[in-house]
Amino acid sequence: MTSPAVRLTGVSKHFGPVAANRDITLSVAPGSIHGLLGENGAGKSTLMKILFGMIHADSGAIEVGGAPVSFRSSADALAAGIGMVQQHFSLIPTFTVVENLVMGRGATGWFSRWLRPLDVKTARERAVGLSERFGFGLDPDARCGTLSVGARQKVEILKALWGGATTLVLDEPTAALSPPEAEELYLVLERLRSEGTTIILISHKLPEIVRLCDRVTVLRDGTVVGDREIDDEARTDARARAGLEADLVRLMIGRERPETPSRSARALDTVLEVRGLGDGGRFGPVDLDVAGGEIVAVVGVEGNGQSELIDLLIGASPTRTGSIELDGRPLQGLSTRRRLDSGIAHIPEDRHERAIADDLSLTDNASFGFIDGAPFAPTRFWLGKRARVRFTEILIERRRVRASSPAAPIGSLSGGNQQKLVVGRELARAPRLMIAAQPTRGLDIASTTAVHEALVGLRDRGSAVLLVSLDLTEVFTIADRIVVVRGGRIVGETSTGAADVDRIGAWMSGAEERTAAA
Amino acid sequence: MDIFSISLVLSAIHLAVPIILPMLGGLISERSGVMNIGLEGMMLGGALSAVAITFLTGDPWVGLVGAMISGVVSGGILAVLTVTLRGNQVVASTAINLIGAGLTAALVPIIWGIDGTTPSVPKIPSLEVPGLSGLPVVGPLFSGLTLVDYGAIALAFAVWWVLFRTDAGLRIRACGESAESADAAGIAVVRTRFLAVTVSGVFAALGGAYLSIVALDAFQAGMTQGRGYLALAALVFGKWRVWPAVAVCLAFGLADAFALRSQIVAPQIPHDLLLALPYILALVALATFVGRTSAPAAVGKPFARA
Amino acid sequence: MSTSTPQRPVAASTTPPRQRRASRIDADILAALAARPEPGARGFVSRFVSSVAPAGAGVGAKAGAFLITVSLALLAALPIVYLSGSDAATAIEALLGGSWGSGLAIGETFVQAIPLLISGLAVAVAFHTGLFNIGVEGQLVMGGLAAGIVGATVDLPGPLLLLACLAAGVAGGALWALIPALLKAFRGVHEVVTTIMMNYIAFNVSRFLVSPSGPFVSETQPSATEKIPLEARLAVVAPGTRLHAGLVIAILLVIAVAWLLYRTPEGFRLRLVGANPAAASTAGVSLRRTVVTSMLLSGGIAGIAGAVQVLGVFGRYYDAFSPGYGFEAIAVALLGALSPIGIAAAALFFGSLDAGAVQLQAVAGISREMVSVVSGLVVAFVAAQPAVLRLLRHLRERASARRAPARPTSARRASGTDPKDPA
Amino acid sequence: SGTDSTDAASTDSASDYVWTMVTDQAGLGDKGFNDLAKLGLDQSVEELGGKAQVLQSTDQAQYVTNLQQAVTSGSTVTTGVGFLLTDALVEVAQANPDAMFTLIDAIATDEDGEPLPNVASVTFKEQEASFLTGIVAGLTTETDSIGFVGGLEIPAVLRFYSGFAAGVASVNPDATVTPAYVGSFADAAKAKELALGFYDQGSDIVMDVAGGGGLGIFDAAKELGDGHWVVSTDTCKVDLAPDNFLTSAVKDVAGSVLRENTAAADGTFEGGSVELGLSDDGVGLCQDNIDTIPADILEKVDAATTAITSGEIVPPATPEELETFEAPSL
Ligand SMILES: Nc1ncnc2c1ncn2[C@@H]1O[C@H](COP(=O)(O)OP(=O)(O)OP(=O)(O)O)[C@@H](O)[C@H]1O
Ligand SMILES: Nc1ncnc2c1ncn2[C@@H]1O[C@H](COP(=O)(O)OP(=O)(O)OP(=O)(O)O)[C@@H](O)[C@H]1O
Ligand SMILES: [Mg+2]
Ligand SMILES: [Mg+2]
Repeated sequence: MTSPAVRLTGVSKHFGPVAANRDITLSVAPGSIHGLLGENGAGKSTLMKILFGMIHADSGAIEVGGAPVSFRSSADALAAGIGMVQQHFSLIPTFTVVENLVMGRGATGWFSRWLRPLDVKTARERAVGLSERFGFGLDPDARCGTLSVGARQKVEILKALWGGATTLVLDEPTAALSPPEAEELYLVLERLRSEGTTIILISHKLPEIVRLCDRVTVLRDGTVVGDREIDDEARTDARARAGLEADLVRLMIGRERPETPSRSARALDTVLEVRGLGDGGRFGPVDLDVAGGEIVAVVGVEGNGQSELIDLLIGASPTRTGSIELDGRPLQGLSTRRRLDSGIAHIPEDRHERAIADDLSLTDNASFGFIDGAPFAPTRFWLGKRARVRFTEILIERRRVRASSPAAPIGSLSGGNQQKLVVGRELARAPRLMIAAQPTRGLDIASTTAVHEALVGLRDRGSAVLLVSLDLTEVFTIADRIVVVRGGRIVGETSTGAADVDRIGAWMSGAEERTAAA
Repeated sequence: MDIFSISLVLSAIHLAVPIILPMLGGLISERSGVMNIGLEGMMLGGALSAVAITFLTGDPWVGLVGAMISGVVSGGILAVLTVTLRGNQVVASTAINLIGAGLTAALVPIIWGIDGTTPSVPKIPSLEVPGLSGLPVVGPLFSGLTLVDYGAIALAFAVWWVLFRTDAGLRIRACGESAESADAAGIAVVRTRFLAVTVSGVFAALGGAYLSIVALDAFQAGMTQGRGYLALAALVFGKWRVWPAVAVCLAFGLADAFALRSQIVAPQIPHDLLLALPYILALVALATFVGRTSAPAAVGKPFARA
Repeated sequence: MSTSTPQRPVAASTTPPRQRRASRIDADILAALAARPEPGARGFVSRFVSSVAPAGAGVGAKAGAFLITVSLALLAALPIVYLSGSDAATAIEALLGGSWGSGLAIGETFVQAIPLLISGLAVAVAFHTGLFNIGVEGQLVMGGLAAGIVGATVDLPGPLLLLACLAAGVAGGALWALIPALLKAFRGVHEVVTTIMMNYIAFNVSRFLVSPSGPFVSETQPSATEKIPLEARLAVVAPGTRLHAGLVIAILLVIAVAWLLYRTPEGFRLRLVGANPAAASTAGVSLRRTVVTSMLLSGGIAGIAGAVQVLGVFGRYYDAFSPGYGFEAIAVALLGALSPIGIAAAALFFGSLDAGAVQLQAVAGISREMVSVVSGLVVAFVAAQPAVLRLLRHLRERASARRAPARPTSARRASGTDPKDPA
Repeated sequence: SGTDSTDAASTDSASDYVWTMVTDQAGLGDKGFNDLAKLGLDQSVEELGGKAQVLQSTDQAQYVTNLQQAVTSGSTVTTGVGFLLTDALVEVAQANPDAMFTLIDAIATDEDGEPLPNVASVTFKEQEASFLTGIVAGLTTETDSIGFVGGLEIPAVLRFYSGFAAGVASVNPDATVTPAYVGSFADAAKAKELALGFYDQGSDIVMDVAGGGGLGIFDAAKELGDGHWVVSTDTCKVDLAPDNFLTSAVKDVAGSVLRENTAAADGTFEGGSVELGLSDDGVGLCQDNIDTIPADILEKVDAATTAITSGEIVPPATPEELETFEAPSL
C-alpha cells in the first residue's frame, strides 16, 4: 500500500474562543479526488489553509507523501507540491493573467529576483500551453479584473497548478460558475486525476461531490463526523445515490435534509415591465415582464448582462434606452434611493462588495435604506438607535441569524449568517419587486433552504421576484419561469415546468443559435 | 532679459531632485501597501546625518552613506511600527515626522554647540561632463549638475525597473494590491513590506542629504520645508507610477523655479500669488486632465496571518 | 410545507415616494417593533457615551493600553531628559506642574488643547467618510483669516460680530474644502493631493492679504489684521487664566459631531460611505453628495478651529498663527480612534504636553525641540498600541487557559445561540 | 541648547539677576535678532552677573505663557524678541506692572497708543544701515544690476530694501535694484535658486534679507566664485563666504539688550520707546571686513553717515518713500 498523498493527524486550531478545527485526522489517497463536506463554519477552509501553510495549527501533524512536513508559509507548501484555489478569489485584479500566475514564483536567487527582467515571454508561452491543455482559452495578457468569474476561476486553477503541484486543493470552485462552466471544470478535474494528481474538493453541492469524489469526509463544528467511500453504484444508481446524499446530509447537519419549499405560482398583475432597456453599451435591448406572485429566474453564463440588468433596474447605472415601470410607474431617471422607496429590494450578488459593511454593527447593517423618515428617523436630526436595535433583533429572530449581539460587527459572522441578515433586511422593505442575485452562493444546505423559503414566501404574498442565479438546481427548485441571457440580450424563455436542461444549456452557450444558423 | 534660459531648467532640476528622491521612497513603500507620510521626518534625519558624517570625515560621499544609514534607521522604525506591530500607518508616520523634526533640531546644539544652522561642510561637487559642458545652449546643464542629480534619475530608473520589470517588483506590488492574495501565492508579505518601508527611508534620507550637502553645505533645522508632503502629493498626482510622478516632480520644480525667477523680470506681480502658482497649476491639471486616481488597493491595511 | 411566513399579501407602511416622511417597511415588522419591549433601560448619558465611543475592545482595556502606552513613551524619553542635563523627577514634576499643577496651568492645557480638539474633529469627520483630509491646516488658516477680516472690518454690535466672525470662519474653512470635495466627487481626484495643494495656496494667499501691500494688514502690527473689538472676542471663562469661551464651542462641537455621526441620518450616510462606498450606493446613498457634505463639514469645523484661535487667543488674525494644528490634528484624531470623546482625550493629552513644555524648558532645561521628540515618542507608542492590546489579550488568555484547562468550545456556541434554532 | 541656566549663577552668588529672553517662532539659530539678543543676554551675564534664561516658543499661542513664566520665575528683565510678540508682551506687561520688559523690533503701547511705563521698546532704523550698504554696492557693481532676496515681505525687510535701493541710487543712478521673495525665512534651497537666478540674469550683487535662507544665497555666490557678491543683514557674515561677502547692514540688538539690562541693574530702567539709528550706533555697516573696502567707497560711506546723522539725508523706510526719495549726490 502506498503512503497517502496527504495525511493530517490530530490537527486543532482555535481562533480566540472559537475552535475551528478539533483533533482532525484526514488521509487522502494519491491520485484520488477527496471531498470535504460540512456546513458553513464547519472548519473546512481552515483545515485546508493549515495544509497549505497559510494558517498555523495549534497542534497536529502533516505528512506529505509519507514524509512529515512543517510549513511556515504557503511558499513551503507550494514547494512541497501542494497548490490551492482559495474560496475567495486571490487574484490581483490590476495584474494580467500571466502576472498573477508568476507572482511569487518567478525567480530564485538574489540576482534573478531583483535585477533580471522577469521572463514574461516564457511564462506567457507556458500559460498559453497550460490553458490550451485544459481548453481554457485564456488571454494571458488580459487584466484579471476584466475577466468573467468563470475565467477567473480558471486562472486560479492554473495558478495552483503552475508550480507543478501534485496535490490540488479546491475550496468551493464551482460556487461562482454556471453549469456549463462547472461541467468544463469537472472534466479538467477528472483529467487531472487520471494524470495522477491528487485533489481535495470542498463543496456544498452534493451532486458534484457524488459525481467526482472517490471518498468524502464530513466535518461538523470543527470535528470529523464521518467518512464515506463513493463507488460507481452511487454514481449510476439513482436510489443508491439518494441514500448516500441523505446520509451525507445527516452527517453534515445532524438531521434530515430540510424540505424545499413548494411551488404554487399564481401570477397576478405585472409588477415589473421592462421595454427596450439598454445601457447604451453592450447590454440590451431587453424586454422583460415579471408579475406579482411569480419568481422569474435569469440564467446565463456569468458576465452576459446579468449585472448590467440589475444595475439598470436599481439605478446604479443610467438608463440610456427603453423604459422600466414598476406597478405602472416609470422608474428610469429616479435615484437608487427613490427606487428603493418605490418598492424595489435587492440582495446583491457580491455580499462583501455591495451588501454589507464588515466593520459596522449588525444594527447599522440592518439599517441600510431605512434611515430616512419614520420609523427610525422621525426628523432629519434624529436617527434612533434603540428602535433600530429592536428591528435588528426582530430580523435576527425571524431569519435565525446566529449572532452574539446586534452590536457585534457583521464581519464577525459567518457568510451564511451575514446573508441571512441581508435577506431579512431586504424582505423588510415589503418589496413589490425583489431582485435576488446569487442569493445562496456559498451557503450550506440549511441556509440555502432558509433563503429559498423567504423568497417563495414573498412570492406567495404577491410580490414579484427576479432571481439571478447560476445554480440550475436552485432555479428549478423555486423559479416559475426562466429567461436565459447571453451577450446582453434575452435569448430564450421557458416556464420551469416545461424546461429542459439541455436546451437551457444550449441557450446559455450559444449553441442553439449556431445550430439555427447552420 | 529672457527668463526661459537653460539655467531655469537647471534650477528646476535642483528644486525637483529633493522631491523626486523622497517621492520614490514613498512610491516603493505605498506600492508594498504601507502609507508613508513620514517622508518629511526621514528627510530631516538624512539631511542632518549627511552633514554630521561629512563634518567628521571631511568627505561628503561618506556623508551620503551616513544619510542612507539614517534612512535605514528611520525607515526601519516605521517598518517595525507599521509592519511588525501592525500599528496605524498614519499615526506611525506622524511619529516619525515629530521625532525627525525635533531630534535633528535638538542635536545641532548638542553636536556643534550652536543653534539652528551647522557650520559649513564640504559639499558634493558638480560634475563637468567632458565634451558636453562646452556645448552651446545646453552646456551649463552638463556643468551644473552633480553625480547625485544623475543618480536620482538613475534611481528612478532602478525603481521603475525593479518594481515593474522584475520578479521582486511583482512581489512588492502584489503585497500592495492584496496582502492576502500575495500570501496565498507564497510571498513573504511581512518581509517584503518591511524591506520596502526601510528602503523608502533610505530614499527619503537621500532627498534630505541632497538639500544639506548637494544643494547647500550645511544643515538647518526644518530645512525640508514640507518637501516630504509635496513628494507625497506628487506621488498621488502621478498615480503611483514612476515616470508620471517623476514628471510631476519636475513640473513642480519648473513651476517653482519659474515662480521665483519671474519675480526678477516681473516685479509688479504680487509675489505671494506668484509663489502659489505651482499649486494652482497643479489643481488645474488635476481638475482637467488627470482625473481619477486610486491608490494600491491594500495601502493602509496591516497584514496579519491567522 | 415549511414556509414560515403566513400567506398574506405584502403590506408595506409607506407613502408614495414624492412626499416621503417614512421609510418603506413591512407592516408586520412595524407591528412587531411596536409590540416589542424596549431593551433594558439605561440612562441617557451612559447610552450616549457608549454610542460615542466606538465599538470593539472594552473601554477598560483601551484605557489600560493607553496608560501603558504613555508610560512606555515617557520611559523611552528618559534618555532625552538625562541628555538635557535634567533628571526624571524634575522633568515629570515640571511636565505635570506646567500642565495640571495649578489653575493657571490647567487653563493653559485647555488653551493648547482647544484648537487640536476642534481640528481633530474636522479630521475625524472626513476620515469617517473614508476621506483623508490633509487640508485641515489650510482650511483652519482660511477660517481664522476670514474671522479676522470680518472682525476687523465689519461694524456690528459685539455679540453679533462674534457670531459673524464664527460664521465667516466656518465659511472660510468650508470654502477651502469645497474644491477638493468637488474634484473628489465629480472627477475622482484623490483628496490627498488636492488638499495638500490647497494648503500651499492658503498659506500664500493668506500671507499676501496681510503683507504690507495686502488689503487687510493692520496699521500698527505687521503680518496681522487690525484687532477685533474686545466685545466681539471669545471671553475668558476662568478668571486668572487664559481659558476662553472657545472651550464651550469645543465641547458643543464634540457633542454635535458625536450626535451627527451616531444619531442622524446624514451621519449614518457619512459612516456608511466610509465603511463601504459600493454598499452605500447600492443602499441608495449618493456618494457624490455625501463626499461633498463630509468635506464641507470637515472644512467648516477646521474653519471654526482657526476662528476660535483668532477670537479667543490672539484677538486678531496673525499670519502663521498656526504652528501646524491641522497636521497635529491627524495624530490627535487617530489617537482618539476617531471617536469624539477619544479625540477630546487625545487633544487634552497633547495640550498637556504643549503646556508642560514651557516648564520643561524653564525648569528642567529641556529644549522645545526635545519636547517635540517626546511627543513623537508618545505618538510612536500610540501607533504600536494595537500590539499592546494584542499582548494584553494574549496574556489574559494564557492566564485563563492555565486556570481552566482547554474546554472544547464549538464555533457555533461561541458565536451566540438562538433558542429557536432547531439544530 | 534651549536654556543656559547654569552659566554664571553658581559662581556669582552676589547677583541673583535673571536675564530672560523669549524668542519668536523662529527661535535661536536664526542668525538674526534672536541670536543677537542671546548674545546680549550672555554679555549681560558677563558684565552684570546673574544668569541667562532663554524661553523658546513653538507657536504663537505660547508667547503669553512664556512671558508669564519668565515673570513668575523672577526674571529681572524679560526681553521679547520680534514684532510678533507685541500683543503678548503688552498683555503680560500690563498684568505685571512691576516687572521690567524690553521689546525688540516693535513698540508696546496701551489701548490709547501710549507707551507702557514698564516696557522699553527698541526699534531700529534698518534703512540707515542698508543705505550705507547700498552705497558700497552701488559703487562696487560692474553690471549695474543688483538683486534683493527677501524671505517674506514684512516691514523690516522693506526698510532694508528701501534704504538699500536709495543708497544704490544715490551713488549709481544707472544701477537697478530688483526685489524678489523666497516665501519663507527658512528655505535656503529656494533662496539659493533665487540668488542663482539673479546672478544668471546679470546681477553681480545680491542682498540677503532671507533669514535662514541666507545660507543658500552665500552658497550660490561661493559656487559662482569671484565677482559674485553678497550684501547681508543683521550680523557680519564674513565667515560664510569670505571671498564673496561684500558688506552687511548690522543691527546692534545685543547692545540694546545689554543696555536695558544694565539700566535695570543700575536702577535707571525706564519704559518708553527708542528708535536706534546710525547716530546711536544702533545700526551700522559691518566692521569685520571694513579694511577690504576701497578707500574711495569708504569716503562716500563716511559722507553719507555724516549726512544721515545730521538729518540731511533721511533714507526711505518704505517703498512709497523710496518712490519719492530724491537721491542726493554724494
Ligand atoms: N481568521 C479567522 N479569525 C477568527 N475566526 C475565524 C477565522 N477564520 C475562520 N474563523 C472561524 O472558524 C470557523 C471555521 O471557519 P471556516 O472558514 O474554516 O469554515 P468553512 O467550513 O470553510 O465554512 P464555509 O462553508 O462557510 O466556507 C468559523 O466559525 C469561522 O468564523
Ligand atoms: N448622500 C445622500 N444620499 C441619498 N440621500 C440623501 C443624501 N443626502 C441627503 N439625502 C436625502 O435628502 C434629504 C435632505 O435633502 P433634501 O431636502 O434635498 O431632500 P428631500 O427633501 O428629502 O427630497 P427631495 O429630493 O424630494 O427634495 C434627506 O432627508 C435624505 O433623505
Ligand atoms: Mg470555507
Ligand atoms: Mg428637498
